[in-house]
Order: sequence, then C-alpha cells, then structure tokens
Amino acid sequence: AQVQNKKFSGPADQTYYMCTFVSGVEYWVAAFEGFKDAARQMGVKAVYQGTTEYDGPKQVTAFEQIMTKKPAGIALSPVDDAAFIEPVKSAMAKKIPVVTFASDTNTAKVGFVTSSNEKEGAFAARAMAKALGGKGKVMVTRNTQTNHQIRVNTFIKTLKDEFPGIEVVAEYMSQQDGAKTYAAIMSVAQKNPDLGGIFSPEGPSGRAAAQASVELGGKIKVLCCDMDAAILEMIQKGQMMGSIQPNAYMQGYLSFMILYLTKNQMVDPLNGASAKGDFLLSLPYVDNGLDLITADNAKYFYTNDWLKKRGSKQFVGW
Amino acid sequence: MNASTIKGAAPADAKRGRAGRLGGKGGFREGTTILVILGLGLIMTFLSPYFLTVENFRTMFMSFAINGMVVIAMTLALISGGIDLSVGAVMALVGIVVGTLFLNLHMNIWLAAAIGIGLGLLIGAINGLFITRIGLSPFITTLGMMQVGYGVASVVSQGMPLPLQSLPDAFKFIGRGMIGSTGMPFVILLFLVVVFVFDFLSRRATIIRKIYYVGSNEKSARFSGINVNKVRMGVYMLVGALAAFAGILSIARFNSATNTLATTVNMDAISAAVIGGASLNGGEGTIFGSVLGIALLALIQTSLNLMDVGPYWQSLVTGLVLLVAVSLDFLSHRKTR
Amino acid sequence: MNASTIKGAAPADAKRGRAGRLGGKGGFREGTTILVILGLGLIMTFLSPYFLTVENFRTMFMSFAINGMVVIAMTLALISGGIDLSVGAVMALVGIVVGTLFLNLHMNIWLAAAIGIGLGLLIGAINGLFITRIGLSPFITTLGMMQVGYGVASVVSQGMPLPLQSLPDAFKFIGRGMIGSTGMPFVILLFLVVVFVFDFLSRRATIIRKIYYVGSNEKSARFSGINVNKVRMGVYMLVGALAAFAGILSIARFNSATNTLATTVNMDAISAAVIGGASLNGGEGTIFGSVLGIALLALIQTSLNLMDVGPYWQSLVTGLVLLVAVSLDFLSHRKTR
Amino acid sequence: MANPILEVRGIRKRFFATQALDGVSICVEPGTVHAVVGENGAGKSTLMNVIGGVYQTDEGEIYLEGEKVSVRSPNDALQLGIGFVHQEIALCQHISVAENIFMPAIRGAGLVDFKGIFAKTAKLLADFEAHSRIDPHQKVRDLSISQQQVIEIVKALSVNCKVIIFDEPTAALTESETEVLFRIIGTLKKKGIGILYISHRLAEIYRVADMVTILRDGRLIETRAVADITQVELVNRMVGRDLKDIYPAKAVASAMGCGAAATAGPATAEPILEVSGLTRKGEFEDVSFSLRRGEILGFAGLVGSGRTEVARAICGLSRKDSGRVSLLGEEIEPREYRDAIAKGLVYLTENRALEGLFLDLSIAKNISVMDLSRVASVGLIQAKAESGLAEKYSSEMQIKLASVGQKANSLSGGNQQKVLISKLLSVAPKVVIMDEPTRGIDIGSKAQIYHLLRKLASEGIGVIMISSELPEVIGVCDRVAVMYEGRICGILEGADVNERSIIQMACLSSEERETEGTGAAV
Ligand SMILES: Nc1ncnc2c1ncn2[C@@H]1O[C@H](COP(=O)(O)OP(=O)(O)OP(=O)(O)O)[C@@H](O)[C@H]1O
Ligand SMILES: Nc1ncnc2c1ncn2[C@@H]1O[C@H](COP(=O)(O)OP(=O)(O)OP(=O)(O)O)[C@@H](O)[C@H]1O
Ligand SMILES: [Mg+2]
Ligand SMILES: [Mg+2]
Repeated sequence: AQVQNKKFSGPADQTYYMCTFVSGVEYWVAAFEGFKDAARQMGVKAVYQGTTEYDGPKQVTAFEQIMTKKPAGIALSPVDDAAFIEPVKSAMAKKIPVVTFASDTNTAKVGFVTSSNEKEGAFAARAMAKALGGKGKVMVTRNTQTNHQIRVNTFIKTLKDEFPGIEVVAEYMSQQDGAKTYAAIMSVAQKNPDLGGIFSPEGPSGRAAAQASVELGGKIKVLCCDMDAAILEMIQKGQMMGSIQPNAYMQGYLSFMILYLTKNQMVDPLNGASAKGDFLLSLPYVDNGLDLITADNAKYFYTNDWLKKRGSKQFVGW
Repeated sequence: MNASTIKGAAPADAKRGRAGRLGGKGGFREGTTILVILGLGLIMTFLSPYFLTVENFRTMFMSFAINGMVVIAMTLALISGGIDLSVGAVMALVGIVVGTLFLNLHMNIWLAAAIGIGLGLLIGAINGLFITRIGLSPFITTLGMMQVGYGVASVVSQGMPLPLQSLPDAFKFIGRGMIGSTGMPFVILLFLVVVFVFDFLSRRATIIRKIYYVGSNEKSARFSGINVNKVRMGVYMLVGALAAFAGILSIARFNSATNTLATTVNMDAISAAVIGGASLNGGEGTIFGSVLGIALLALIQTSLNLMDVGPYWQSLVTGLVLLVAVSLDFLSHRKTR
Repeated sequence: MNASTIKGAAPADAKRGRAGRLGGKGGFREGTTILVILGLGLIMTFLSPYFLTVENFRTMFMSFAINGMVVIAMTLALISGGIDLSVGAVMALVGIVVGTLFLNLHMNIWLAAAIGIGLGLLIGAINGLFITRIGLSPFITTLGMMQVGYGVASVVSQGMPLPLQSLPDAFKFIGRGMIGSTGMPFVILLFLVVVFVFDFLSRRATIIRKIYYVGSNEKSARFSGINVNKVRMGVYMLVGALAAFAGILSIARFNSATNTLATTVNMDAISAAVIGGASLNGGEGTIFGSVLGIALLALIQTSLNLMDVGPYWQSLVTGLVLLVAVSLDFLSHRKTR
Repeated sequence: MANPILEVRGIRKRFFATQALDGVSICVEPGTVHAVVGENGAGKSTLMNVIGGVYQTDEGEIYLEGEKVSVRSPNDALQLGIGFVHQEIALCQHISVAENIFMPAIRGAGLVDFKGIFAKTAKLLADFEAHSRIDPHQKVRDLSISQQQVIEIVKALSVNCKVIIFDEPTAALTESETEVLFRIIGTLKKKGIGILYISHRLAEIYRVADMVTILRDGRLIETRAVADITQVELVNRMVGRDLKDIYPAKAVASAMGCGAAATAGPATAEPILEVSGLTRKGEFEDVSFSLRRGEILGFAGLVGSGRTEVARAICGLSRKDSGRVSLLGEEIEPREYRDAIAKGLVYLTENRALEGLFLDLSIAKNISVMDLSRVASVGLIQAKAESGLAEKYSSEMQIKLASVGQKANSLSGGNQQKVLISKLLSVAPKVVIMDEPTRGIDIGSKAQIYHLLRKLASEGIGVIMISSELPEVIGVCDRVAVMYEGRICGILEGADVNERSIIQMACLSSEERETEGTGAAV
C-alpha cells in the first residue's frame, strides 16, 4: 500500500522489546512508560526485558534471547558499546530493527535516541561552577560505563577549560555502591575540609554524596545525573543541589516510534532505501532533551505520583 | 564428615591448630591481627595528617558499623560449618518492606521494624528448614534464598528506591544521631555493644558453644546429645534476624531503601570473617576476630582514600595490602611455634 | 588368641557392601540432574513455541560456552578442597591485556593471546604460592588476587571498555564463527570438546585423579607419596590458564574488553559446580556434573526470558526454581538409597 | 645373625611440652616381626611416624639395609620401601577402594589403568574376601570400619616393601580378618621383609612377634626376644609397676563369697534397664533383656550382629520400629539422644574419631559437652569450672596430657578414648552402654577401665559392655548376651560365661542350635 494511505494501527501481533541493564534503576520506569504509551497508541505489544546485573555478557544473552522470539523491534540500552556491535549487526541482518537509547553501540541501527552525555557533563560543570561562585574544590565519582565516563570526563574538561578557579581534588570509582562511596567521600572531606562540591554521573553515588554532605554540615553542593524519589526528596530538602535528568519518557517514546516507522514502512524517505531493501531509517542521533531538577521543580518529578496520576499499571514485566 | 580427614584449608589450619594450643584460648590469632591493624594505623599516622582525627575514626567506624552486624551473623554461620549468602538480600528486603509498610500503609515505624525482624527470622527459618529437613547444602539454599529475597525486594519496590525522609526523628536517630554532645554516633555505640555482647556470649554462652560443637564435628555433636538440627535452625534464624536488624539500621541511616542496597555485603562479610580467623570448614572463628577483620578492611579503604589513591588503583592496592597484611599476620603467628 | 577367635562370615557387612555398590559409581547424581533438566525442557516446549528451536538452543549454549570454561576450572579448584575467587578478574584482566597488546602495541593477536594464557598461568602460580608456601587459605588468597586483578585491569583500561572491532577475522571466528554451513558456532564445539576432554581426564588421568585424592583426604594423599603442594600448585595454575582462555574467547566473541566483563562469573561458577555435585569441602564433583549445573542455570534463565518474565520477577523465579530443582534432585536420589 | 634391615638410633622428638621420644633405638632383622609395646602415649606411633617420614626427628639417625637414609616425607619412605599401616584410618572416603589401594602407584602423567587396578585389587582382596566382601568399585565411605582397616592393610601390602609397619592393625579388625593378617605376616616373614608391629593385645605379640621393644614415656626400656619374657613381666615393664589383677572380681563372687550361683546375687537384684521386643526391620528383631543393679552385662557376637544398632536404638540415637525400654521401672521413649541423657542413659560410641571427639577443640571442651549446665551458671560457661571438671577427670582417668586446653587431636589414641569415657561419666549417668570401650587402649588402662566399670556397677550404676574381645567379655562381665544376626540367641551367666559357649552361640545358625537343643535361650 502507499505510505500515505497507511494508518498508525497494528498489526496486533507485533511485539516490541525494550532491553536494559541494571534494572534496579528508576530511570527505566519512565523510559518504558513512553515506550508502552506509544505501543498502546499503535495497538501493538511492548515487553520490558533486561538483566539485573551490571554484566555485558548477560545482557548480550538477554538480547539474543529476545531475538529468538522474532520481535518486531528492539530498543536497546547497551551496558557495553563494543560487545553489542555484533549482536546488533546480526539482529539488523535478520531484519529486526534496533534502536539504541541512553547508551549506544557503534554500528548501524535504525536510530539512537539520547540526550548528549557531553552536554550533560558540561551542563553539570557550569551549574556546579555557578553554585560555587567559580572557585573551590570538587570531587567526582566514576563507574565503568561509557556514558557515565563521558559525563565525568566532560565535566572535568569543562571545569578545566572554563573555570580555572575550580580544582578537582579527588576521583572515586564507586561502581554505584552507595555505602562505599559514602565512606570514600567522608575521607576525602576530612582531607579537604573546604570541599565545595561533588558530581556523580548516576543516582546511587549521588545519594551517598548527599548523605555525606548532610553529615558534614550540608555545605557541600551535590549534583548528580538520574533521579529517583529519594534523590528528589533530598533535593527538596536542600540536601542536594540538583540532578540532571534526561527526558527518559521521550527517550522511550521516540525509540518506539522509530522502530514502528521502520518496521511497518510508515515513511518513504527519498533515499532509495526501500528500493534496496534496507531499513528505511538510520537516524544517527535524536536528542530527547534534559532537565535540571532543583528544589523549585522537584515535586513534579516523582515517578510514583506521575504513574498514579496517569492511572498507569504497575511497572511489572509481565 | 570424616573426622580423620584433613580438609581443604588443611596446612593452614593444622598449623594454626598447633599455634592455637600454645596461646591456649586462641588469643594469638587476634593478637596478630591487632598488630597488623596497629602497624597500618601507625604508618598512616605518619603519611596523613588527617588519619588520627576524631572525624576520620568516626567515618571509619560508621562505614562498617551496620554491615558489622552482618559480619557477626556470617561468623556464626561459618562457625556452624555453614554459610549464609542471603544476608545481603535480607538486608535489602527488610529495608524495603519496612519502608513500604511505613510509607504506603502508614504503619507505625517501630511496629514495622518489629515486623521486619520477624521477616528476617522467617527467612532464616526457611533457610534452616531446607538445610536441616531436606538436607540441601547451606551454600545452595542460601543462594536460592538470596535470589528470592532480591526478587521480592525488586518486585515490592518496583526497582525504585523508596524515599524515607519522612521517617520520625526518633527512628532516624538510631541510624544517624549523635549521643549528646559527645560527637559519638549512636549507631557506633550500638555496634560496639552488640559486638561486645555477642563476643562475650560466643565465648561463654552454652547456646553459642553448641554452634562450635556442631561446626567442629556434627556427628560427635549428635553423639553428645546436641540436637544438631535445632542448633543449625537457630543459627540461620539468628543470622536472619541480625541481617534484618542491619537492614532496619540502614534505612534509619540512609533514609531510603533500595533493592541494590547490599549487593556486596555477602562477600565482604565472608572476607572479614575469614580474615578474622573463621574457616569455611566450620568450628573456628570468633566474633572479635571477625570484627577485627572488617576493621582491617575498612582501615585499608580509608587509608587509600586519604592517600588520594586514584580510582583505578584502589582495587589493586586493596588487594595487595590485603594479601600482605594477611600473610604477615599468618607468618607472625607461625613463628610463635 | 587362637581359641577365642570367632569364625564365620559377617552377613551385615556383605549386605552393606551390595547396597554401596549400587550407588557406587556416582552415576545417580548426574542422572537426576539430567532428569530435572529434561523435565524443565519438556515443560518449556509446551509453554513456548520458541523453545525447541535451533536459534534458542544456539543462544542458550552460547550463553554458557565461555563461562563454562571457568566452571570447569572452578570445579577442579573445589575438588582439590580449595576455591578460586579470582577467575572473573583473570578473565577480565587477560581480555584487557590481550586487547591492549593488540590495539596499542600492534602485537600479533595470537602472540598476544599466548601471552594472555601465560599471564593466567602466572596469576595461578602466585595464588598457588600463597596457598602452599605461606599457607593462606585459598579463599583469602584468591579474594586478594581478585582485587589485584580487577585493579590492574582498571588501571590498564582506565575504566573504559576497549573496542576491539579491528581484531582479525580468523581470531573473531573462534568466538563467534559458525562451522561451515551447519549453523554450529565454533565456540560451542570448542566448549564441548574441552568438556569432553576434561571430563575424560578427570575420570582417568593420574594428574587429575590426584586432585581428588588431595581434596578427599590430604593426609591420605600425603601418606601415599603424593606431593600435595605440587598438586595444589598445579590446580591453581590450571584454573588460571582456563580463566585466561575464557577471557580470550570472550574478547573474540564480544570484540570488546572491559574490567567489568566477568563480575558475576565467580558466584555463577561456584553455584553451577555445587548444583552439579561438587562440595565446598573438596573431594567431590565431576566436570560433567558441573556442566549440567551451568546448563540448568542457563535453562532457567532462557525459560524466564522466553516467557517474557520481567527482570524484577526473574530473580525471584530463578531462586524458587533453583530451590525446587535442587530439592527434587536431592530428594530423588535420597530415595534411591 | 643377618644384618638388620632397619635400624634407628637415638631418636628424639619433642612436641612443645611433650618429649614424645627420648633417645630411642631399635633394630629390625629381615624376616622377623619386631613388636613395639608400651602404654598409651608411650611414643610408639611417634616413632613409627618418624620412620615413615610423617614427622621429622629432632635428633637421631635411620639406617636402611646398613645405609643411612633421610626420610623427609611419606613419599621418601615409600621410595625407600617402607610400608606403613597407620593407627588412624586415613583413606579417601569419596574414592573407590581400588584407587585408594593403588594411590601410591598412581604417579606421573598418563591414564589410570582402571581395569588393571580393579583386577589387581580383587586379587589382593581375595585373601580377605571370604570374610568381608568388598567390591573394588565401592567407595570407601560405604565400608565399615573393619573393612576400611582391611583396605589400609592391603594398600600397604600393594607396595613392594623392605620394611612394613603395622600400627595397631587389629584394633578395628574382626577376628577372622585378624587371622588372615597373621597368615599374611607369615608370608612376609618368609620373603625376608622386616616387620614392625604395634598392638595392645599382648596375646597377639606372643603369637606373631619374634622380638619385642618396650617403650615407656618416650624412653626405650628394653628389647628382648619374645620367647624370653613372660606376659606378666612384659606388662610390668610396660607400666613400670606390678600390675596384678587385670580383671576385677565379679559381682557374684564378691556378693556370695564363692562360686557361681545362678539364682542368687545380682540375679535377684532389681532391674535397672529393661528392654523388651526391640525391633527394627532388617537390623534387629525382638531384642529383650534386663540389666540388674550391680552387674555388668556383656554383649558378644560377630561383627555386624547388630549390637551397636541395638544400643543406639535404646538411647534414641537411631530409630526403632517397636519395643519398649524402661529405666528404673519407668518406661522411657527417648526421641532424641538428649532425652536419654537427661534420664541418665548414656552411650559410648565405638568410633571415637568420627562420632566421639571434637578433634579441633580442647580436651576441656570435649569433656564438658554433654551437659554444659554443669559448668555454667545462668547459661554462661565458667571457664574455671570447665577446666576444673576436665582436670578432675584427667587425673582420675590418668589421661596423659600437658594441659586440658590442648586440642584433642594432639593426644595419643588411647588417651583420646579416656577423654571420651570421661565425657560420659561427667554427667553422672545411671546406665552406661559402652561400645568397644577398650579399643586401642593399653593393658594398664584396660585394667583401669575394667575396675572403673566394676566400681560403677557396685555403686549401683548399670553397665553394659559391648565388646568383640572375648577375653575381656569373659573376664569382666557377670552375664553375657550373645547376638546373632540381629537377635539375642542367649544370655549366659555364671560358669557358662566361657569361650566355648559364647563362640558356639555366636557362630551357629539357629537351626543347628535347635538340633543341638541348647537350653540357654532367654
Ligand atoms: N602432633 C602432636 N602434637 C603434640 N603432641 C603429640 C602429637 N603427636 C603425639 N603427641 C604426644 O606425643 C606422645 C606420644 O604419642 P604417640 O601417639 O606416639 O603414643 P602411642 O604410644 O602411639 O600411644 P597409643 O597407644 O595411645 O596410640 C603423647 O603424649 C602425645 O600426646
Ligand atoms: N558404617 C556403616 N555403614 C552402613 N551400615 C552400617 C554401618 N555400621 C553399621 N551398619 C549397619 O548396622 C547393622 C548392625 O551392625 P552393628 O554395627 O550394629 O553390629 P555390631 O554387632 O555392633 O558390630 P560391630 O562390632 O562391627 O560394631 C549392620 O547390618 C549394618 O548394615
Ligand atoms: Mg599410637
Ligand atoms: Mg559395634
């Protein structure tokens, strides 16, 4: 049928999968809500899958198992860039469209939806510098996860380039372990009683940092990426300066849309892709935008309240 | 188990055994661990002006006061010849259940905490039943229970951390309050009291002595009129309760509950206990020794942080210091032979 | 004495002998695990149309073919009465070192891989030295080594995954290539061959039998003229080499190397081995049994994925299925006695 | 005289406070059996362990066929041709019989020739086969203790030795297996092999040994030809004093002042323990007897006749299908052993290493275990009371130790046995059931235990002694219940307590007995 005559509806037997890692993170909730909303609007099914661990090979297995179920499309947030190149290649070769979101893998896919990690890092650096008045000492925490490393690296680079008065005095490899991060921060603060700020590229370490800051008298400005209810509460109480939150809902929604458009050939771009039998789309980068959560707007970000208001079903996989 | 058999960790144990006799009550083992800790502390005092400060020690103690409860529990499980891999999951689950009861069902927090302890006991009892009735190995049983525990925690919390800033101050106090103007956190005092009590009991109380008997030779224990199953059941219930207690303390301290709370606590607890002289073969170990073990680990961690060891080097240096410290410890009391 | 001698057969002993012989060759243990696996497979065949497909089995086997090498290694360590917690770190470290040699030093990949195996042997040898010479327990030694290994991996990689798309195709083939047009991945064949060889050797070869003797009763082994230290040294070196091999295979398969590559591999390997009949006390376990153990775990995982069980429920269901499966297995061969 | 095949000179060995060996020399001629005797803890095993490379000497030399050798490990000993049957069984429990036996031969790389070793094992076992069917494929953990002891012996014989050491090989053997062992020793002698033989059963020494060396407190007392020393002299040299009455006077004799009177004495005394109709399918059936105040009741029978199982069922250590047990007239139904202990009924296991001791724990902790409340107040153990209890018993039982804080596994075998007995007595029992109480115990201590049992009996404590050593059953017990295939086939008393009657009863099948018309049935 001609593209212009198609309707955004069905076929009902299509199932789209979202595949993530470390599923104990609130971030995916909103992302999957967006994904699911779009799916429901189109009258197809959406399923959430992934691994609870921080483990590349396990996520590859989960991904490959999704492939065996002949899905209509997969939205993937890979834990490890390189490890997913071949699996994504083989899915694409089997005509299963793949979209990456939040984190990427360096091979052809139909799209990549994210807010820029560089932008987040730079944004964070500037926000931090502003809060500190352009001078002081800061600490960062790290993880072995490419997008987090990019955030931290740009954070440090931006400070160095734009705010010479600010010094990064310590880095800690947190691997998202709150209790250990907390202890590390306390030690660093001992050594640097004038520590002014802490930046964490993810939530759990951010929470630990805020906890430490509170116990140290609340003078340290804590900034992190990602949010959850505990973080929001801390922000509202002024225990944390703020959080940078990519628009996860839109990430999910847009990811779905790209998959759907591709799978059902809803578009007809002027590039010969359909003639060659390739996927119609290969969007290099779609930005879903980001928000800075501060004490002013934190109350709008509670996932549970939002879910309740939406009348959404619980976020459960099956 | 064949008593005439020397098991895996044998050369070490055999040697320790002989040394142990010299020191009669096993005082040597802990003595050398203390020396290693003091030595490292001395080095750090020279290397960092921040080491010998009240704040630093407070931080250090705070870093293991709560997990220390789990170490005590794990030590008892190891002494009995078992192991409990579900402690971390119980901590997380109890935190989430107590938090949910408080937040969503508006239950009185103390009542919720009591229910949390009850849940810990229940999980311990289930572990105990699988181990004593069906006869599964403690490793497999508690591994399965660990997954079930994390699973329930994840399902209940929907994978989202529970915000608990609204906890009453009296409850928060047990996790983060200071005692009067002393600057001594309540939770550290609590920890010290619990350690003291359990260490005392483990040396003196008949009920804990039975755990040693069971761990040393289960058959002999049976032939001495000890109800082995009851003892093991008791151990796992106690472990469950202590882990639950740690979970409750941790929500009081961090004012949030998550299913990823205590992912590394199992290995940390086993490591601390083994460093402190417990053996995976049972019958050996002391509470005090295990607490020294966790203190040593915390000291290493603190030292690295104070020394500005880069993030990528920390694990490397931790491993090296651990190996050197434990070897020194070991060699030093091998010399006493 | 002569006069007081009671002559005659001991009927009870004869009875006991025959009963023992029935269960004698330990065939039952693996038999029931196979039955549990088949049962679960049958259920899945009805529940999911995707279960009994070539792709699904390929995916399932792929999911454990590489870690399976580590399971074999861990089984040997457990049989010897020890344990090796550093396998995951060795896997990660070797992957990163081989990747770095190839990427940054432009070394021939096969030479780099050989160096990787050498590194595994070296780490194993260091573990072995601490255990046999200093007499540290295998648990502590390999725990320290695990941290050192991860540390070096982090330092070398600066905490970033190493992209290795540029690996030569011949090398990538061993990780992900298919054999001809059969659709059979090479790595699965490799795994099956390694399993077969090690299983055969563990039943027949003198050097591996000695590991059983040492693990079963060290004293007996020593009295029989076996150099216990040499055997244990050999075990840890073999474990190191196998873990290194797994690390190399995993970069061939994933074309990337990271320091978080194998964080869960230790526990998974121990679990698989214990499910398959190995004991933390040594002397027991078979390669085949452990491979069945990891197959069972993979089967559970696959089933949950195929059933679209959400990640929050997976851990819960995995734990339950594990407990039920192992209990069934256990009860079923308790009955045969 | 031939040159000695093995000679040790001036061996000294010290363990911390204990001087286990103090300048011991010994000289073994080829083709002879050289016995080593001495009390528990005299240093016999230590000497053998030094020769066998398990321990290193502090001083002294070892010569093999005239050449000085250094034995730094058990492996060296094997290479030199020294075979060793250790006192404690040290076999790989998870491994097959054949592999255990051929473990010393499984060396280097290559494949184990299982067919070969199974066949060879079957052949080696053939000698013992008639008496204890052991399948070479079986795992050792499925074997009884006596079968395991057979494996230990066969294992040592499988190596080509010049010298072979037997450290109490018969302690866990059945009588018939012991016979086989003696026959094998005879063959070894003919081959010119030097044999070191340790046993607490003096009769065995006279039966197989040519020379005997006596050790006391780690010192060499003397070496004599067995033919030149009487048993009494031997015993006195061992214990260092005159040992007169090995067996105490029997209750009947002491009560009545003269010979056997089946209807008088304790026979009329009140019963302390009554057992009737005790049954467990497949193990024992319809076991009934009563134990009277003041007497020692013996249990004799073939190994495997079910004595141990009956004892354990009485104490609640294992299940029974039916039957009643009453203690002091009151019926008891112990669901667990602790119930029995609480009522005053205790059991001494026949397997001290596996079921008796906590080898890694101190002697004091081993003795206090059965009733911790005795050394505790408000649930807290009083260290002084605990060590006091242990000291009381170690001096009463003359346990040879450096301190009650030392670990049980540092004691010699016999002393470990005494620790076990102390543990039982510490709860002031009303009835004690002792399963092979003198296994591995020296003659002096045996006498001491016999007198102790008699003293207990005369104090009104019921004593049951299960033993496979007929002389002690006859010497000690007032009445003897004989078991055969899970049934009590008769209870002998008075003059009937003699070797002939017991053997007859224990070995003959019931049909044969019926045709003989023995009237000794209960
Ligand atoms: N490993 C050890 N550590 C400490 N002391 C020991 C050790 N082995 C033996 N001893 C001590 O050495 C002495 C001699 O013991 P040994 O085992 O040689 O006696 P034995 O003559 O064989 O006695 P038994 O007849 O009871 O077997 C004993 O006092 C014992 O306690
Ligand atoms: N180690 C064991 N393994 C399996 N069965 C055993 C074992 N020991 C005893 N039994 C069982 O108990 C039954 C009775 O043996 P028991 O030991 O009671 O006899 P006993 O007369 O005391 O002989 P012994 O002198 O060997 O102790 C035997 O038929 C046997 O099946
Ligand atoms: Mg001895
Ligand atoms: Mg018996």
